[in-house]
Amino acid sequence: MTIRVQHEDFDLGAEIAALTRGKTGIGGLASFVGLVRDVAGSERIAAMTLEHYPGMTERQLAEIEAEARRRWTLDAVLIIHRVGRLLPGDRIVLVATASAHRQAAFESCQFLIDWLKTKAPFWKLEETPAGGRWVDAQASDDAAARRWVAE
Amino acid sequence: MTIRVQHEDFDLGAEIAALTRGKTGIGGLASFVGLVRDVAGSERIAAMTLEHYPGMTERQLAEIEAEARRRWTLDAVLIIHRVGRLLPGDRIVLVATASAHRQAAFESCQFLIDWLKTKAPFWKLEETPAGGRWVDAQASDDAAARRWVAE
Amino acid sequence: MKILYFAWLRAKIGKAEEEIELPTDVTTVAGLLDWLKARGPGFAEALKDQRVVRVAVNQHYVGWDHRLQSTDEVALFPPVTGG
Amino acid sequence: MKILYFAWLRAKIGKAEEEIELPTDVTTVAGLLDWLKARGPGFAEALKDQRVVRVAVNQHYVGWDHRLQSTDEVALFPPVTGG
Repeated sequence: MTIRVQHEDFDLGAEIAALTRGKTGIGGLASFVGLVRDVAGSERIAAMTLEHYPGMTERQLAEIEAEARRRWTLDAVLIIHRVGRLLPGDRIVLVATASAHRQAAFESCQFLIDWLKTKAPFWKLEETPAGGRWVDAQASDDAAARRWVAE
Repeated sequence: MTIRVQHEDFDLGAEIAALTRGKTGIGGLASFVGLVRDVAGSERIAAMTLEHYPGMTERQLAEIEAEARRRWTLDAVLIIHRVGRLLPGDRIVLVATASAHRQAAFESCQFLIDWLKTKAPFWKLEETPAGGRWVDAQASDDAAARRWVAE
Repeated sequence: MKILYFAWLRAKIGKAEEEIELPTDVTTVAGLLDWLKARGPGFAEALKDQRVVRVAVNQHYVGWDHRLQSTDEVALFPPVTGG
Repeated sequence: MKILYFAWLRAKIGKAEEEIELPTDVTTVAGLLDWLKARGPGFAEALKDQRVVRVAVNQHYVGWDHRLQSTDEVALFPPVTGG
């Protein structure tokens, strides 16, 4: 399965090894892991809860993957996104892409995480000393996603 | 150790876990793994031998890492490059960077592999059906490295 | 029609989902939001700034003009913040 | 002076390293390469196109004008192809 939404953590090494096994045409594999930070702005974050829209989330991720495969020649794509309550340092998301050439791997990996951040229905609730706070969407994420439209 | 030149394979998951452990300010980790492909142009590659210049290679990698840390705010950097005889599908190189923000992680990771490919003294000898063949430097790698100079 | 609410929209409205009988004069997403806003202070508060409300019908993003069917699954949620 | 050869330069020259006594009139990298080329057909073949010869002195890249010392470690190699 190239797209998974799960509570459990993932083993980066095992996932990447499974993804590339037997595919000897791969020259480069780019991956991105997003982690829970212990600060947001000036506030300490004790934990973060990730909510999603079961069904639509997987569907959106599949569409984003399909779009990446239209734009680049890819040998493998993997998207894992965790949901539930996570602590600082915990892994949230893994995006990995493999291609014959490194530029395609890097670009498609960035594309996937940029679009995931603005299109896939996930929401973050941070636990701060002042209580729970829903994370606001970031203008910088919108800008990062838009550069893939202009091209 | 953030820079290693070694014969042995590496465990991506264990390396990345060790790199980020306890650093809860990290928001994103970008990594790149280069693998031995089974074809080069139209020829089949049975194996590839990587040669290096002990001493200078490590020194160059350290300079490249230092340059990345001057350009981006990074929480962690890891470069592992293998030498010796490798088979198609084998891992050659790992570059990983961690930062509070994903853009810095992605950019610095690409910078490291681009500069490594044009500055670090490694050479590849491919085993083809016609015999051993030293890999030529690629104009596309020079171009990829140059974009970090123009900025 | 099934309606789902997520994140702070769910928190403000006080429920994650409900089944509603769509009035016959409500035919679009915009009409649905206007009708929902009149159902109580939690709805009014949650939906007062439509720039931060995203709508999906049958798990696809749609615009305010999208025409609704009584069998649709409609979801209302804030801009996404995953990754 | 210690000289190291790598990759196809090593293969064409037929050795990985050697100790040489630098002639007193050889003072730069360019002068060293000219002197080496005259030492035999392997050297001439390996060094005939200097656009594909890189030079490091004491493990740092240098240009053709770089001035040499008798205690230097000089390395000659093709453009790198790692990664």
